[in-house]
Amino acid sequence: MAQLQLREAIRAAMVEEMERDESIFLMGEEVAEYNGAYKVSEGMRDRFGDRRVIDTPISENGFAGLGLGASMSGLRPIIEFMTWNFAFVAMDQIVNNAAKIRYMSGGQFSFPIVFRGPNGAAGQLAATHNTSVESLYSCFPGLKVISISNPDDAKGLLKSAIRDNDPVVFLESEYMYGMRGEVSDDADYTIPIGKARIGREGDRVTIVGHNKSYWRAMEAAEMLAADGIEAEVVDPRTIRPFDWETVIRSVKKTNRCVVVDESNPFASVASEVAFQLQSRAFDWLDAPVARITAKDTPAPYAKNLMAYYLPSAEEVYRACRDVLYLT
Amino acid sequence: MAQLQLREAIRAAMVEEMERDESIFLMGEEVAEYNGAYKVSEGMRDRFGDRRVIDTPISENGFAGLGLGASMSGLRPIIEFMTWNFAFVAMDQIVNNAAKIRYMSGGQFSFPIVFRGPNGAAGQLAATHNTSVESLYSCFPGLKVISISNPDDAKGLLKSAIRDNDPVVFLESEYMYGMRGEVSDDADYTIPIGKARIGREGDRVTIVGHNKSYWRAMEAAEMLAADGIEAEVVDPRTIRPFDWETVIRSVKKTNRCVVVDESNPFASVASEVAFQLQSRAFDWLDAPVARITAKDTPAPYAKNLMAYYLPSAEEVYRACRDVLYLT
Amino acid sequence: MATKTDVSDAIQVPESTNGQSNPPFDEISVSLSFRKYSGERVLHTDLGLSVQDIRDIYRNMLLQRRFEERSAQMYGKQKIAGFLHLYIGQEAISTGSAYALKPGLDTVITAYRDHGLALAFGMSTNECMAELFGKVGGCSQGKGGSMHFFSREKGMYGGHGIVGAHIPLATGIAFAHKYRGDGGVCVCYLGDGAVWQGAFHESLNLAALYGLPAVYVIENNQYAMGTSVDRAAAEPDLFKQGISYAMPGALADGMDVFSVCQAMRDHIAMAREGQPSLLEIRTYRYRGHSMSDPGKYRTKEELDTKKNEDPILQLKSYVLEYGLMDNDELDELDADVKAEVIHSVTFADNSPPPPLEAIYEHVYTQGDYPFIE
Amino acid sequence: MATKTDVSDAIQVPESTNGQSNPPFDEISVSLSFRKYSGERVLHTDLGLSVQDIRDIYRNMLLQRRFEERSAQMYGKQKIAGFLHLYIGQEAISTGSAYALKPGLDTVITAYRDHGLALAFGMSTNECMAELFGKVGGCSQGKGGSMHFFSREKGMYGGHGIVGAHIPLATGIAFAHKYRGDGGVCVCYLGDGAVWQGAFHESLNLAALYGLPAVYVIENNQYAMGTSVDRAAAEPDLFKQGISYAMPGALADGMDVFSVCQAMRDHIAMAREGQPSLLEIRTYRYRGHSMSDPGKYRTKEELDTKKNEDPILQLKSYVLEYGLMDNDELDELDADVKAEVIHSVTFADNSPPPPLEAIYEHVYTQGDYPFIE
Ligand SMILES: Cc1ncc(C[n+]2csc(CCOP(=O)(O)OP(=O)(O)O)c2C)c(N)n1
Ligand SMILES: Cc1ncc(C[n+]2csc(CCOP(=O)(O)OP(=O)(O)O)c2C)c(N)n1
Ligand SMILES: [Mg+2]
Ligand SMILES: [Mg+2]
Repeated sequence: MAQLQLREAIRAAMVEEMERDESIFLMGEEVAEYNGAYKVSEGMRDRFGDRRVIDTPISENGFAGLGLGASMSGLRPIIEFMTWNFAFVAMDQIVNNAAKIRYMSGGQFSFPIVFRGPNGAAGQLAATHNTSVESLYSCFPGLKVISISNPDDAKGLLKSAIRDNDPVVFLESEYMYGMRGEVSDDADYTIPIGKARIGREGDRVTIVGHNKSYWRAMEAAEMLAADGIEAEVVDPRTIRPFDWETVIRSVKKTNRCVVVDESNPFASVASEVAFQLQSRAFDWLDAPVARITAKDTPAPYAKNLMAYYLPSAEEVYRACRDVLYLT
Repeated sequence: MAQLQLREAIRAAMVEEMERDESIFLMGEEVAEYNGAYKVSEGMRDRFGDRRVIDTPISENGFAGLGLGASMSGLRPIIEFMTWNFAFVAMDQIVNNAAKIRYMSGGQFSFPIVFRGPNGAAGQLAATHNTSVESLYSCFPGLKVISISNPDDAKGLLKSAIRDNDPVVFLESEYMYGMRGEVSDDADYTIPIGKARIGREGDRVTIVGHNKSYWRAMEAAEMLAADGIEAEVVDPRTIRPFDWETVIRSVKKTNRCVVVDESNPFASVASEVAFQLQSRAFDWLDAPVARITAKDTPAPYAKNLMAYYLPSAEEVYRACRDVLYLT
Repeated sequence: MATKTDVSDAIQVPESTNGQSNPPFDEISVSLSFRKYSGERVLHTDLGLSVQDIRDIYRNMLLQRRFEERSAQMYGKQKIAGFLHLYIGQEAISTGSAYALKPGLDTVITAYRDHGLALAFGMSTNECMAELFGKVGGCSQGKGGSMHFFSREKGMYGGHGIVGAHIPLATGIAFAHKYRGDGGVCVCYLGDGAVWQGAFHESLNLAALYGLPAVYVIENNQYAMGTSVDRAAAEPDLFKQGISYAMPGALADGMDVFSVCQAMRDHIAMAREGQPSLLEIRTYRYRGHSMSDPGKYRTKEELDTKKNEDPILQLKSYVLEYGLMDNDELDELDADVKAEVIHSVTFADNSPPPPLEAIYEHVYTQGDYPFIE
Repeated sequence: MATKTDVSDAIQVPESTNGQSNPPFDEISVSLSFRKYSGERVLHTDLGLSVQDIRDIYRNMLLQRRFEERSAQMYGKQKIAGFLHLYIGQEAISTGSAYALKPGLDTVITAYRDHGLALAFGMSTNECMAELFGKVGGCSQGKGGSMHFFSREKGMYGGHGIVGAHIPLATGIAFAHKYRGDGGVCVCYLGDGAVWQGAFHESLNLAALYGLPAVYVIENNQYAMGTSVDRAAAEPDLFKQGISYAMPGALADGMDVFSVCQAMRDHIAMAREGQPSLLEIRTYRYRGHSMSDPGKYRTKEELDTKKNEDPILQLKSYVLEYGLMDNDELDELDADVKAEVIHSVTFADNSPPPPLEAIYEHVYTQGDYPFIE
């Protein structure tokens, strides 16, 4: 085990896999000479050279599609978006080509590709630079969607994503790149795609949260513990396919659920969790599934507004007390 | 009242509004000389000339943005996408520029624009030509989203959309363009955005469906009526803002709800309806909210698969019986 | 030979608003030259094509023609549904290209008007017709239909329905050829309408920047649905688009299979050396955009003029003129093609529709979809 | 004057693969010419600028410089957050343009490096600094921050953060000028990096096709973040991009305010006549891309060389050389600018943050948001 920053864990996953398999390359804006806008790919160009670590012009649609064409041909590209906000110009490539060509070709062409980069809020950057995209991609069959909350998961899941033969949308976070944690250094350490992780056990209420929201969930659980209430925190880690089994099992124990999701609320991952729980655990729910999301507005610039915009641990805590009818 | 096809009702709304307000223009692929790929804009170029009915190259990102720039300047563009499938290349313009610039400019610039075109399944066209986009746009605060199911609603809501000062995503259907119905010919006939319509009253189960799905709901209600079960059918008509009040009132009466939604299921409008109902009518629900959606796959070409892919009245009927515990 | 752009069409700019006698600027002059391939200048022997090759070429073009005529008929009988975009008139491009590429090594990709290319690159009439019928025997197992013919085996990376969206894919396929060093070239066919997608611009720059073995072929059939090139393109000489990427551009005659073949060979040779290029091939589609298009945007005269340039008729004249086949041989070949096409209809008719469970197949490589939930 | 592209840089293509002695193609030759505006050729009197105009120009450029130096300092003090992209080095472009446009009629739009343009087009230091501080007194009421300065009043259609995404907006603003027949022109500023977004290509074609009153100005400051132009552009002469749209292209010297002003006037005049155009202005940014960028991708020598071309220093020399101001006047002006900037900091400090309820304001024009649910 090593103590790594999240960015280092991501890098380690890429480096190890690239050492293992020559068909993997990394491409994106500023990934090579500049060593990555967020230094995720630091040193990788020196290590692998210009052939395998490749800078691009600001042409997301072009290089996302280039990656897809290369993966159709059997290479295994890792395409970095500087952030997922900039992938809207490449959305067509991802939701039409990545998600659907395998199907339309009767299975002849596969897309072993990973699209990765930071997702969601990243501070006072205003509306176009703070979008959470998980629900947008998760509704497309053909894609897999992973969103990570800590260095170890980042490494294990990214290695799985790179080895996977289907296109994976891999969601990171600028805020968390500097977060440190223990990371396995087993070169074959992979975490299965589609398996949730229980971050904390409890029996009174289930809190579901991924990426940064997981940490809001954990903080709220601490606050609840101070009230003598043990919350169970589930990090789904994979959004598509979603590990319903683990969440449902937890809710069948706690009978209550709060979902924390940094997206705007409408038709979000939180909505889907509520659908599934009321559908599959109807008789176990002692209260409606509650959700704490970003406010239903674009992200503002001003410091106070931006703080108010995002889900807070305090809001999660209160929602938990609400579903426990403790208010 | 006049008997009009849906395409004629849409055209009537555009023509009447363009007669009324010189700042409105129509732009899109094949809208002028060709009279519309689906003949929605037939005759409009002859009537208004090249200045106001404008053909474009196949540059959705370009002309969607052109429309937005024009609307920032105070014009009122109607931008036709040949189908919404082709708007993925313009997604950035819609979800970043249309939805967010008003906010980022502190309200200085508004976007009185309508993006319209057919959405969802359109037959054996395979995966890239059958996408349902309502949930994708509805999650963006700043946008309004309308999806219509009949000629009269089409006219009344399109006129409202054109008069509205916010950007509207207006979803039609190739399948329904030929559908006939009574349409008001009052030049000021508008239907308020954000108001659902009760298509059929009943007290045993609420079926929610928009666009084509509304008709599957109505067919299922007929089948249930034959069993002596009266279903209430609600057509939300506007997806954002959604008329929760009407749906909740209905469910508080029937205690059961089935949502029909032609989208892929994950994080769909159906998911959001389930979230809201379990949240706001928890104690009234005698069964979980059920949903009938497209299968969770890309759309196939083969006739039998495509028929199986889409929600059927039969499936809706069975889901209603399920939530009534009649199986 | 005088052409519209022969000498100079420097864009006109007004006089400077500056009142000085000396203009406040220097002139930067740029001279460019483009090749214009004319079929008239090429004989089959110049291309090293044998009489048998010419027969094969003629047969292949005819096969595309008859296959599509038959599929139009089958569409009328509702054996085929959805969109059906016919390639009729453009066959010299697909076949001419096939004689320029290395089979088994080079790769091709195109838009939704893909039947001709599929048949030129060795896909069988059976699998193609069955795909149109939506049957399991189809090249895409009935999942793709007319717009989505694929054959990994033949290096046919598909027909694609979103205009322009396959151009970045082509760039990536070329990237893979280079990355692997396999010596292959990817040819990307696109319509004149697709030039105005941003994907075109981004892709060509990337290909030129990375020196990818790609040839971008604009099949300029004069129309994108009902929009003629001059109504969509501020600069209708599409071969000039390459200038923005320091990429060679050229023009070929799509009604002449020799012109196409010669131009493609030169451009593929460049690509194999790492120089991507842009080739505009001017052609014409005789049918409407799709089955529902009556084609009112063009005159009968225009259509008739173009029909006189029919690439199949032109080749037929050449074949007769040079005595490469006689009328009997041509008739025989005609009958043979017809039989093959009819056989493909029978094949397609007899092939079963996909079973309902197949709806969940091919979504993921992972076998257990819908994932156990 | 000899320039890299002076005479001919016809792209090299290999010999034809055809074995014939006569090549199987004709040559299509195209000669193009572009203007290169040099500041050295223009005096202020040629531009009809008075001594007072020159003072104002100098003051405005200095104001941008000092405003940004101060905002960098305030960023260090955490009064400003998020991204802060400084325009330092590029001021001749914003100010030079302002003296070419008609205030109150013409419109401008740019990317996220927008402070300079805002101050050149008459937005106040107060509203700009307050926006950086995220206060209600900000031009965008604290909702936009550094990248999103807007002023409907001044015709400033915003700073925009998604690279290239404002180019279609510009095209639409120009469309509105034409539709209304108001005689106005829209100038769209974009970075050298934005050229490689598909939005650029689509927009320029649309503008040329519709004859819109637009000028597309590439502020080529040599880098997009850490990527130099030649690492992003297969064809680094960006002014040639216009060829694809039959659009005039020209080059101006962004370190010289007179060159910019002259070129902008010519291009705006063209636009007013319905001819859109492309103007590449070569400039340099002295600071990193944003506050977090140490700028390691360039050498100290390069930076030093460019600092010798500083547009403010150049204008200062000119002013002194022609005796338009003396040193005392310059010092006074300096002090005046400094005072204005300091005042804006006080203003921003004293302006209140937006109230929390403001989060729901400006999402829709409709007043009752969040809509009663
Ligand atoms: C992005 C996108 N926009 C619009 C369409 C609808 N559409 C299908 S084909 C076509 C015309 C394309 O013309 P061209 O590229 O010249 O090809 P051709 O049909 O002539 O072969 C259009 C507009 C589409 N499929 N994709
Ligand atoms: C579509 C998109 N991709 C990437 C980014 C991240 N990004 C912000 S600025 C920038 C560089 C732009 O360079 P240039 O256009 O030359 O403008 P300059 O910074 O030199 O003014 C990049 C890559 C973005 N904002 N939008
Ligand atoms: Mg065409
Ligand atoms: Mg730059």
